[in-house]
Amino acid sequence: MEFLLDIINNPYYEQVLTMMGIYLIAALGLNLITGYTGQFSFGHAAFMSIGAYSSALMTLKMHTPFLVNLLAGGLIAAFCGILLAFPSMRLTGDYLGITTLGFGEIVRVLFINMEITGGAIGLAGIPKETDFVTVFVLVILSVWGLYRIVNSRFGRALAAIREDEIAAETMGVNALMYKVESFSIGCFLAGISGGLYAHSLQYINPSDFGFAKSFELLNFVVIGGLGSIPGTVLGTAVLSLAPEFLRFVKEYRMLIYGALMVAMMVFRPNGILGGVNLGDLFRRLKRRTKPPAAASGGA
Amino acid sequence: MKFKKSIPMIILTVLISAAMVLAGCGGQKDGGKDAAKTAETIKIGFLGGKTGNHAHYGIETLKGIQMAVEDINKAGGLLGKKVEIVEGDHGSNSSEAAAVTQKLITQKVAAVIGDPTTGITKLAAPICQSNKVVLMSAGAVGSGVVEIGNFIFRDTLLDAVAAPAVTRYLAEDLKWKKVALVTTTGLAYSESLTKIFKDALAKYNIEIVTEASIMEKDTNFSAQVTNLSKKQFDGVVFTGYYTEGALFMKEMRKQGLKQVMVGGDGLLGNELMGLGEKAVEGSMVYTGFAVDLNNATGITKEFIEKYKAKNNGALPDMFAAQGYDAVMLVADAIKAANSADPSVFREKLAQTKDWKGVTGTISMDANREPVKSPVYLLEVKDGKFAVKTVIPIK
Amino acid sequence: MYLQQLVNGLTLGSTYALIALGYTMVYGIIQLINFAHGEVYMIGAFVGLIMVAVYKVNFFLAMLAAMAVCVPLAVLIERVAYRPLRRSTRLAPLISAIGVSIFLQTLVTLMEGPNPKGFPQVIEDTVYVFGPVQFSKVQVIILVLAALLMLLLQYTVKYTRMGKAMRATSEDYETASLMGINVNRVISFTFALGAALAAAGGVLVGMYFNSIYPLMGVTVGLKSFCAAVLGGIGSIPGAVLGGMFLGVAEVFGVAVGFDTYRDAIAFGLLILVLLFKPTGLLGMPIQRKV
Amino acid sequence: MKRISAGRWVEIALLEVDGLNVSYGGIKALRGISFKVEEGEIVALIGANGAGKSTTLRTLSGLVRAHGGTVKFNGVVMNKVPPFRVVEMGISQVPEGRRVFTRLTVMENLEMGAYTRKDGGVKETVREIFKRFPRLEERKNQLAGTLSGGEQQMLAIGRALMSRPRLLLMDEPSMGLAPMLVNEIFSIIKEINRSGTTILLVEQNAKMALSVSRRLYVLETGEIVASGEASDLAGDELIRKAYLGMH
Amino acid sequence: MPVSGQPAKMTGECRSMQPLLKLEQVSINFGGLAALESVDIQVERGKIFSLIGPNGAGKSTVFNIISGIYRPASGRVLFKNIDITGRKPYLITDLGITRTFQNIRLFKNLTVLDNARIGCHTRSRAGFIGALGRFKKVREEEGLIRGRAMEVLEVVGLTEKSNVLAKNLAYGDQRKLEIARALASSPELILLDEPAAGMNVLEKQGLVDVIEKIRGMGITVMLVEHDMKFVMSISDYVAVLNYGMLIAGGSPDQVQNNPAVIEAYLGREVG
Repeated sequence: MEFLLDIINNPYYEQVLTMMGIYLIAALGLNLITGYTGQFSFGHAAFMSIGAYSSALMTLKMHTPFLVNLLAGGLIAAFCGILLAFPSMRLTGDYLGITTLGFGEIVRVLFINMEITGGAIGLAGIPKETDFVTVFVLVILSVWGLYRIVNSRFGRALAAIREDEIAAETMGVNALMYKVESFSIGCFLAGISGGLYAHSLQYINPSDFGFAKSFELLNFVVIGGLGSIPGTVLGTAVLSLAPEFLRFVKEYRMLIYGALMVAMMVFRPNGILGGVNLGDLFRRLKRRTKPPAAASGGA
Repeated sequence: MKFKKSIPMIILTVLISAAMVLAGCGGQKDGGKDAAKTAETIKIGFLGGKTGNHAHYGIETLKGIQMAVEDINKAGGLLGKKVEIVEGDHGSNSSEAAAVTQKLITQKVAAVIGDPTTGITKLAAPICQSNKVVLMSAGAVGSGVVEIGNFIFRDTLLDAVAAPAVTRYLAEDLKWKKVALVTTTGLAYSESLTKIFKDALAKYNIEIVTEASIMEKDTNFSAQVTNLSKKQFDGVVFTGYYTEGALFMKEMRKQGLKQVMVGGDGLLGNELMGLGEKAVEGSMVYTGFAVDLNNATGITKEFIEKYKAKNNGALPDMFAAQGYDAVMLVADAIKAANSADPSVFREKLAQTKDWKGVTGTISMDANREPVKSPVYLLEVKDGKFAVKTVIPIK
Repeated sequence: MYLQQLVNGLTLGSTYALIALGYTMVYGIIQLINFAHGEVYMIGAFVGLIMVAVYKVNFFLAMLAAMAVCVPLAVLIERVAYRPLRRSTRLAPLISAIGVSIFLQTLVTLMEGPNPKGFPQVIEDTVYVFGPVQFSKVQVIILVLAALLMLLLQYTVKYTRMGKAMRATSEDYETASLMGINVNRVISFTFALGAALAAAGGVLVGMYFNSIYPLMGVTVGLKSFCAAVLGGIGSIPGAVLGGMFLGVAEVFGVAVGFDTYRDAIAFGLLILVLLFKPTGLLGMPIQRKV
Repeated sequence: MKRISAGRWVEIALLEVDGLNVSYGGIKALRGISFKVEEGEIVALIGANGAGKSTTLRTLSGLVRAHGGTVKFNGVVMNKVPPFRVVEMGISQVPEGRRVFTRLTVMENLEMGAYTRKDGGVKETVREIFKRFPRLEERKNQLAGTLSGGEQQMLAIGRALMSRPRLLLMDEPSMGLAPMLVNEIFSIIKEINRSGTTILLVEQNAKMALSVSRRLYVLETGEIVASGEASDLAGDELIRKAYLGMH
Repeated sequence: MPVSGQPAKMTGECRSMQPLLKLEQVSINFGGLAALESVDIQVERGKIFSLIGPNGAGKSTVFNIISGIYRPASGRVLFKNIDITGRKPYLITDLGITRTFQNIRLFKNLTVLDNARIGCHTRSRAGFIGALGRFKKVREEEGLIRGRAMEVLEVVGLTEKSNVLAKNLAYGDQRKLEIARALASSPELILLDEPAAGMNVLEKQGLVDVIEKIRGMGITVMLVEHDMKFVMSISDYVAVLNYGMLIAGGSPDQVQNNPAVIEAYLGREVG
């Protein structure tokens, strides 16, 4: 407990954990798209940037309250997601992946060329609104929301599309609509994450959201385990903290990071917690903790 | 089966908690024992990338910082205490930079020296400001840096000071009438320098006959140069970095264009000649610091000699010198305030006037912006930078 | 004027094409986007540089040396990072490939430093003028060598035993093995071939653009991959066409003033083509199987 | 066929399958099937869809790994032999649905069939195949994808013969072909057998299978439920019962 | 609630009325080869209609056209007198046609129960807002979905295995689950594509019972099957396809003794 307090009181840990939480929200969105619906997205960071810029601009120019801006950023990102998804969700697999990757790069170049976003110089002086508690609450909300989504009629339809799109369609699932919806919800979370990012670092520029960041988010999801909420949490935790923990190996750390990615995939191609969902985890925990709990109850 | 599946989970969990505990111990050491240790040393944080895209700037800045700290400690330290460097390497990665800055602050540094680039400085500045720690950037030249707060400083020659001085020289001494202006779009440094040059060129009646824009990491400029070749001009004003600058000049020579380029300290680096070879002969670069072996005197000369001795005869560049001056500026402020508390010595730092460093004379104006003199204009001669002229700022 | 830009575009395009061929061949045979291919190209460039700068060998020998290093490297990458994942989800080898990329980038950064290095001037700056168009000697060498290499590749794939086995394997992996084709060996061969072209591309680009650095494979790799998809991934003529198309489009885009949108040009074109012809310009249509 | 085994001459069949088990992800496709093919015969495996006929052939060719039982070819256990070695050992397959390489020419398809051969006789074999299938010679430079169904089936057979196999596995050669073509294919099968190649045939067209083969095995849900000499099973009665469900 | 709603009870009385499903002169070709040529089919309500023919005759293609996966080159498909030619599969399911697949297409990594619940998709409504909110209506609907899913699992006898992942089921059970999943959409017409393939004698008997039960619910059954014993014992009407053309049709007895059918199946002997 004291350990936990230590963490919260140490601004360095707070900063690291805040960033982790921010990435986690985006990664959860990506997991909905890729892990649960089975659609590739290699441009998720672009939606983070859309959320980041829109909410930051609202804060700077319109002075509306932070939470309103955050929500607006998420909605704008979701709207852009729909615009992209409608034409491109007909593409499958790698082709969809490449299209989203291309979209991501186009968004980045657009931000570089736009006046209002400060071009390549970026936006500075964004007030610091994001704190650890806000991020923590939003992470919990996202996990809770995602859990509800995947364990519903809606979520089952997404899983059906992932498993077999043709069979899903013959079961009455309008695959295109569901894919678009899933994509836009994922983008919404990315937008929220971007808004938090902007108001945490107080300075954003387009190069923060290149394809490298998109692939980083994809790493979190895939290495954690596609279609698993605890997997995404674990994957994001391990991989976003890895560079911090690997600081002691200094310049070799990215070498180790790269090798680690290969090794994780080769030895566990479905990710650390591939296919394990939150319900399973609760059930398993309950099963494990029950007997000792009963014993201690007696004592 | 169930067990087998959970093995990697268990291993990972153990790994993570082990790492957490390790990191936690580190933190404890810094936090706990350091309270006692603070009494003995004054900590200076270095913020920069030792790896990644901007590694060169980071590494050179750190060399300068190390030399400065060594000199201070050799002379008996600061307020009777030894000075110690805490290194924060962010690998040129902006989302890590915030965490690294936080970490430096938790390690109770009196001042953060760095980052040499504008982008990351803008990221680190709000964190330092809100924690009331002095940030002295040894390289940030872009706009909107010191405006972030009264704890934010820099010791660089500003383009807003230098570029007009150089433009005057181009117009009055070299008699340039027409130029081509090349900007690296997507590069904050280049875009703001272009703005400054545009104003200065207009002021001294030099016409911009054509503008071209390139991107960072581009290697093929054939299209832009082919466009330039249609126009008549005296020279190229190039506001980007040396990599693109060198390749751009190569392409110009390839297409038979003979004009030279002039640009800011983004072009400064021995790689300019390494990449550009004969094509960059005659190129002009202004800087706040240059090794002018024939005319260097006093501490500047000392600094150059020391650097040479430490680096197998290599000569220091601007970043090393600015790193050195940044530490010295802070140290002098601490001495003057007789306190290593940032809230106290920041006042003295803001009042810096006609301070002599290895890079020249520095005064802080009312906005804590450094006014430096002189501007060195270098020229590439036989594959080396040579001082062409030294332009004093009044 | 436009003719001159066309020459510039074709020179750039032929380097994209050389790299795109590696992507397209590998994708054709195992449906993998080999993101580490850009790094193979980067290492090819560095080996070429070291050979020329340190060992002072001539340019062609340097290119052979680059191939000699990159070929076994690519084969090794396939063995270690992709082969164990051939039957797993599509994303696993992709992540593994990104891991390899990061590893190789960091490795080279550690060995050679992060800063761009220039290529020593091994070929003099002669300019040949043909009417309104001028070719530098380097441009001529690139265009000729790239064309030669592509013809050689075409010959290999079309007429050699291994080349035919490659085509058979890329069409039907299982039936190919029923013919007695050692599919694993064919896959290794494909990686080797792609790596040889990328190594050559690396040295040529190094010589032409004169800037070699550890991250050089990233953007060029991505754009070449775009070129491969644009032309129809899996199709060899498609990769050449896509590369040339992209090179010319980029140069013209810059020439008419879209300089700052340069990177967007490649991707914008790609998305447009994919939306209207989902398998690229020369790609085979996909049949929805039930 | 006789071989020396443990110092004694013993009879061994060209192909001996014993207790073969195959499953795909928990589903049992073959449940311990055993059968033999003697040198020089045509043996047919018949049965409904999903009975395991194709799985059997795929296992013999090494495409699918057996979970139990043994496959002996020419006295050699070949459970773990990879597909490309199986061909070198003398077994080749005409896969279900022909699966010619549509983007290769007819000639190139045939060359692929001879991939493992290192002797100089490939040209000779091509001539032989062209003699047997004159239509292939007419179209030798055409892409295989442009051939008609029947021509593709001939190409698939010709391609499999290019390796000069001792044992030819044929998976439903009559599938999707017009009746006239079916007859033609079956007479070709007989001819191939007469010129010395042993054939294991998987077929749905029971009557056709009966008419060409010497022995027959009936597969049902991964098990052999009947077997015998073709002459014994020849009565329409039995087959009609199996196929048209008459009582 | 629509979930548990049964289609209208329609039995013998309706025979003289419009057929439930009608294919008119349907043709389709793949890569220039004709897969179906001018096929006419009428399926009456409440009947078990079987489509037989050798491999590659085009039986599954008929199903793919009816269920909207393929669009015919010419001809019309009418269901309840509505033209459904070329409609999207999910809209056709909505109208009351559902199907199984020859090469089992279950949602392999989902549980048996979830597979059946997805079958209820078209008869339920909650979207993602409902998923987040879990309002009373949504909870009620979930209850109904679950009930309906358990009901159809009961029909095929998979209640016990409701928490097993579909991929871990035995082959025969996978086929049954496909049927249950199809039933969950409360169809009026169910298309079963080789439901008995890969089943042993015992399982096939069980399948006969299941199909009888389905008919008992008033659902019309269309069947593609290779096992003739099975087809002949259960069908009301048998149609025979060969090379994309209908060559015969009638009661099982009529078909079994039709010379054209015998020839198509057994082939002519080699002369």
